[in-house]
Amino acid sequence: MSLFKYSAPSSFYPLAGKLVPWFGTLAFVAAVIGLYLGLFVAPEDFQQGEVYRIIFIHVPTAWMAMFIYLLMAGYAVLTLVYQTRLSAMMMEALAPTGAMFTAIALWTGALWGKPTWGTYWAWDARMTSTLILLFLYVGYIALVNAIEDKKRADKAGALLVLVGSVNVPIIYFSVKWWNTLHQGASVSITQGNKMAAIMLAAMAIMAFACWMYSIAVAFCRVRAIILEREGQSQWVKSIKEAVS
Amino acid sequence: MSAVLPRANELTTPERGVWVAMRRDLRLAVRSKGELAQALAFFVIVVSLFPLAIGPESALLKRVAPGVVWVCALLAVMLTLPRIFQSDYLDGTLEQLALSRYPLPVLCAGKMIAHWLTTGVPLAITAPLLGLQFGLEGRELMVIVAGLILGTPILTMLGAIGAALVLGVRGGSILMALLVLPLYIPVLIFGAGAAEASMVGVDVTANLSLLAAMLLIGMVVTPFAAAAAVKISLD
Amino acid sequence: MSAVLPRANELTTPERGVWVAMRRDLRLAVRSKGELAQALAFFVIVVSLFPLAIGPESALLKRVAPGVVWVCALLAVMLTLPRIFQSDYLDGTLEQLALSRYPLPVLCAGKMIAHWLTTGVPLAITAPLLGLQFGLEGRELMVIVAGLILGTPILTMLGAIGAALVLGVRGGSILMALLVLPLYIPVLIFGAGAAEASMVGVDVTANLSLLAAMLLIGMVVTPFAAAAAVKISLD
Amino acid sequence: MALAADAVTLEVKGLGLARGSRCLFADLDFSLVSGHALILRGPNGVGKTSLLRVLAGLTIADSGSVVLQAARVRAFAPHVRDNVLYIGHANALKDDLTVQENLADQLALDTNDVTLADQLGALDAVHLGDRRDMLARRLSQGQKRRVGLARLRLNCGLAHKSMWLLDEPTNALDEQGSALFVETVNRHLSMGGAAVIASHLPLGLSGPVAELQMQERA
Amino acid sequence: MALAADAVTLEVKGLGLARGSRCLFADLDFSLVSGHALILRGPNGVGKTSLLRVLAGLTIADSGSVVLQAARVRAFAPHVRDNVLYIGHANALKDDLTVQENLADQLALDTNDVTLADQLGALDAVHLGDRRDMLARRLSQGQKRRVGLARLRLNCGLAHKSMWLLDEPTNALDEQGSALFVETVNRHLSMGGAAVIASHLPLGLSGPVAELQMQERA
Ligand code: HEM
Ligand SMILES: Nc1ncnc2c1ncn2[C@@H]1O[C@H](COP(=O)(O)OP(=O)(O)OP(=O)(O)O)[C@@H](O)[C@H]1O
Ligand SMILES: Nc1ncnc2c1ncn2[C@@H]1O[C@H](COP(=O)(O)OP(=O)(O)OP(=O)(O)O)[C@@H](O)[C@H]1O
Ligand SMILES: [Mg+2]
Ligand SMILES: [Mg+2]
Repeated sequence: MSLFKYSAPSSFYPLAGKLVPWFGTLAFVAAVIGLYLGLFVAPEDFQQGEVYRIIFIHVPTAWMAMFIYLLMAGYAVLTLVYQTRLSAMMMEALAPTGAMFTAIALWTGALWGKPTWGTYWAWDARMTSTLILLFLYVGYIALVNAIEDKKRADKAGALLVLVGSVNVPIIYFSVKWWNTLHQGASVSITQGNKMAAIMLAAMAIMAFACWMYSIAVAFCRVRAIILEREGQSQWVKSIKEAVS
Repeated sequence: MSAVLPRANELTTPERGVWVAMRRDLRLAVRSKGELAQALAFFVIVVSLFPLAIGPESALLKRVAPGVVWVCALLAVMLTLPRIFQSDYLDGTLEQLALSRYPLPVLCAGKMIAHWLTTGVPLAITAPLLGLQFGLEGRELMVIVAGLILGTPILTMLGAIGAALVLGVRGGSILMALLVLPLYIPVLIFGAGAAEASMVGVDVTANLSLLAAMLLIGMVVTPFAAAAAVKISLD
Repeated sequence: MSAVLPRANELTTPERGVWVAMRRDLRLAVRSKGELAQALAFFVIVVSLFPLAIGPESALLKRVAPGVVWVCALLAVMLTLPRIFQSDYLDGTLEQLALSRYPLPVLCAGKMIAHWLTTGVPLAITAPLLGLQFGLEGRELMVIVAGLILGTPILTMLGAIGAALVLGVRGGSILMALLVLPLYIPVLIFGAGAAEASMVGVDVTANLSLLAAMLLIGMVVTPFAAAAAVKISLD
Repeated sequence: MALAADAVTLEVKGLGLARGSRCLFADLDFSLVSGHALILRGPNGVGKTSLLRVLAGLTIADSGSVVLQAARVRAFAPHVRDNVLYIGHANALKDDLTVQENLADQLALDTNDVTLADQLGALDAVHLGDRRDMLARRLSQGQKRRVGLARLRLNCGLAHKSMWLLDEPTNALDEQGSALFVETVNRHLSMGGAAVIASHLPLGLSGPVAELQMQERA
Repeated sequence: MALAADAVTLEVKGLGLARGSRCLFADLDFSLVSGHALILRGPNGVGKTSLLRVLAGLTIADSGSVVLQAARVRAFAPHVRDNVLYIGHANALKDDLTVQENLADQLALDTNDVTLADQLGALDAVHLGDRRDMLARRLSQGQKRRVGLARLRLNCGLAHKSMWLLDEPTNALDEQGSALFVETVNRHLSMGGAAVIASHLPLGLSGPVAELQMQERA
């Protein structure tokens, strides 16, 4: 048992505790600025009108949906190779956030689709692969929750995410290719609405906000998980006494 | 400890038996986290597989939507059937149920209800979302939901019989599928039929009332059939 | 009885391990009567459900045939996945395999082969018959068979990992479906894609060679992944 | 004596059972009344478990009759379900429920007036008091058996299933557990119950005990 | 002496394992060499099965080390798979295969030169000779254990898995079966093997036997 393995959670717990408020406030501020720029400053889109402003939610969340899964894959490697418990906990903490962003991307996309394409859902390549990504998240969460023994749940989840991450690119391209094989009803998403600099700025800031939010939430969850897992260990007991 | 009590069977009424069996299974379903969500997730995923296999033309998809939704609901219910008796059989609980103070049909009824609450109901609630993916509209969606509400309990009840018959048989799950699917066909035809009818604007009450009739008959007969099947498997 | 023998591990080569595990599972499949027929029968029945659910227009049916056949093949394989490890896990055989002289990945490979021989192969052989029902013709049928021959082993290999991960987890079979189906999607798309292509007269080699590539990668990687999953489940 | 009212009687006449080509037992006659126990003895595979299952109505005999409380034993007949408590090799535990929940569910099948206090008392008695909120899947082999033991202890007082059919009940139990089992059966008998027990080990029951030595048949 | 060449040694140092909040054992030290047996004793739930699984590399200990044949025991390490034969509560029998086929399959995992004659001989020895073509699902509890016993008997002669880890091996066996088991272990030890056995019953092994009495920890 490497020393790191045991010291990590205990030392990480207070650290995370200190960092959470910072990331939290950053997220909040960035979100306010981003939304302000996006909803009020940015000019109206010449062809889509006001609806297009949904992009300031849609795109950042869609990005996060993908990034977070990659992040989890990274932690999965750590978990399986170095058997660090903290990485497993981080996976468990990130998964719900990733799933949420994926869901939001789907949701906003669907809402956006109605006015622009006249339908909530078209089996566009990107939509489809995002949907599948959601399935992957759900599968991971279901597995980890279903397994009673935490040690085992960690490893099993890690293995699943790893296998999944190998498939993600294959899935993405297969879907893209499948969709273009017989031209579907969907409009290509990136079709040219020239993005004003201000739009890009707003979107970038929103993306930043999402990052900060994810980190803050993940840290909160990881703290909760640590408490739950190490409930009986000495340092946790001392904390609890300190609290109460 | 040796206080004299009334023979317990005066206390063990049938309703109570239903409740005992149902509570037990519901608690188990809640305990093994996500079990409730699983039938659902399976349903959603398999439905979403079809566009990937058939192709994205919305017209075509809308055309086949009701059929696909119904077949997938049917499969989702079928996949969860082993839950009803399998683990109870393996760990010896089923023998205890059979020898309990409550008549077996009563307990089976309770188990069926629990199974329906944890599969059929969630399916019926989610079906509309999937329908939207395929471009179905309000009335069509409502008919699908109504059909599922009436149809899924029948699937559970018929399925329970099959599930009981294959207990202790290797490769049972798929053998069960073989026994059960033919019995499911009428449900499928009436249910999907109603949905199709709603799409072409034909009256749907005929189909639905047929489902309702099957449901009523099933409620009377199947608990006894399931109990008989359990007895056969236990000997 | 106490004759001095060479340490047995000199006799236990990997090939032999594959053979031992495979022979064992094949024998079991043959013994539990009809297990071979079951995946097949399920496949046939579910495919036959669709005309009942969608309606009889032959044009429509032909259009959706490849997709339906592929989805059903996928489900048939998935339903039989528990066979690979489940019973071995429950009766303690899996521990014995893990502690045997042969490395676990080798034994897993053997089990995968046995599973494919008892599911994928029969499916591929019957698929044309079902295709005929839907009005598909020679070339299209051949492409479907080719696709299944290349695709089903991938389904088995990916599925084995999922099957191993859910060992001993309640509601495992459907949880496994949750884990496995998303991973199956590329196979579905390439396989069904090839079939569709053949219908519209597009070249199919691209799709098939992609399947072949996945197959090769899978053969190298998945036995180890499956073995890892088994170890996780045994601890 | 609490149960004198409904004293239990078991009458076995000319009972015979064959499995495949092999005859396990034939023309078996014995009877059992309140307060008495019958121990089934015999080598592995002689037919003890099979006999117990016949007595419980789980298996149908090929010949002869089993009469319980003056009514013939048929599969799952009400008077059988009211009087017979059968505990086989399987423990009937749900891995995903806690020990106490498992006990409660098992009791709920026979009666509905066992207070939580009673249950916890019984769990303490079988040394599972500190495990009562642990999932059953984590119990050791012997601890799993002990849950059944707790059920038995509550049963002799409360649920009044007067005919116990027990298959190798002391398997996997340690000395202390076996002693506890013996004490429980003695209490049951003293309260007017009866028991048929298959076992390979000496049990040392007090009170009137008969032994049925079963022979391997050519 | 056949096995003197590769005498088996097991070294356990400071071994500790906790389950949930409960520490089962800590700082456990013992060692075992060819020809010796160690009996694990202790009340239900004290940690015997857990310890055996750690020794077999099936469970990972929280602290300390297990060294087998001078190499550290890790999960499924080759030298573990070459030397350890673990038989737990489960019988690893396939219901749908005959007794002989089951035995053959179990042996095939360790070696590939057991003749059918040897197998039938072993089955006769454990009184399953006339059951050899019967499906395993029909065997009685004790007969199922006896298949494992047959495997052990062949193993001490043939497959040379020198370190036996046995969990309550005499469960469900009758007197004759238990005696047979003892004789088998004695033969194994006399051939230079070693064994760790968890049991609640007196075994009466001849030859050098140590006992490890495990205590319930607060
Ligand atoms: C449920 C439906 C939808 C889903 C799941 C979805 C998914 C995604 C994803 C995953 C991305 C990030 C892709 C990347 O950056 O490579 C994205 C970006 C984008 N989406 Fe959507 N989308 C949906 C609907 C829509 C609709 C209806 C529109 C507008 C008509 C739209 C416009 C865009 C734009 C402009 C971007 C940014 C361009 C880019 O990053 O390349 N999306 N969407
Ligand atoms: N189909 C069959 N053909 C022949 N013999 C059978 C068949 N089915 C079961 N048997 C035999 O019937 C017997 C079943 O006995 P049972 O399980 O009652 O034994 P038991 O006395 O409980 O043994 P144990 O002490 O090991 O528990 C076994 O000897 C088994 O071999
Ligand atoms: N998560 C957990 N939390 C607390 N205790 C646990 C947990 N998991 C297992 N245990 C305890 O660990 C012990 C497992 O012991 P083990 O099965 O090794 O006992 P044993 O000595 O083999 O007992 P037996 O003689 O009954 O076979 C049990 O006492 C069980 O209650
Ligand atoms: Mg028996
Ligand atoms: Mg034990």
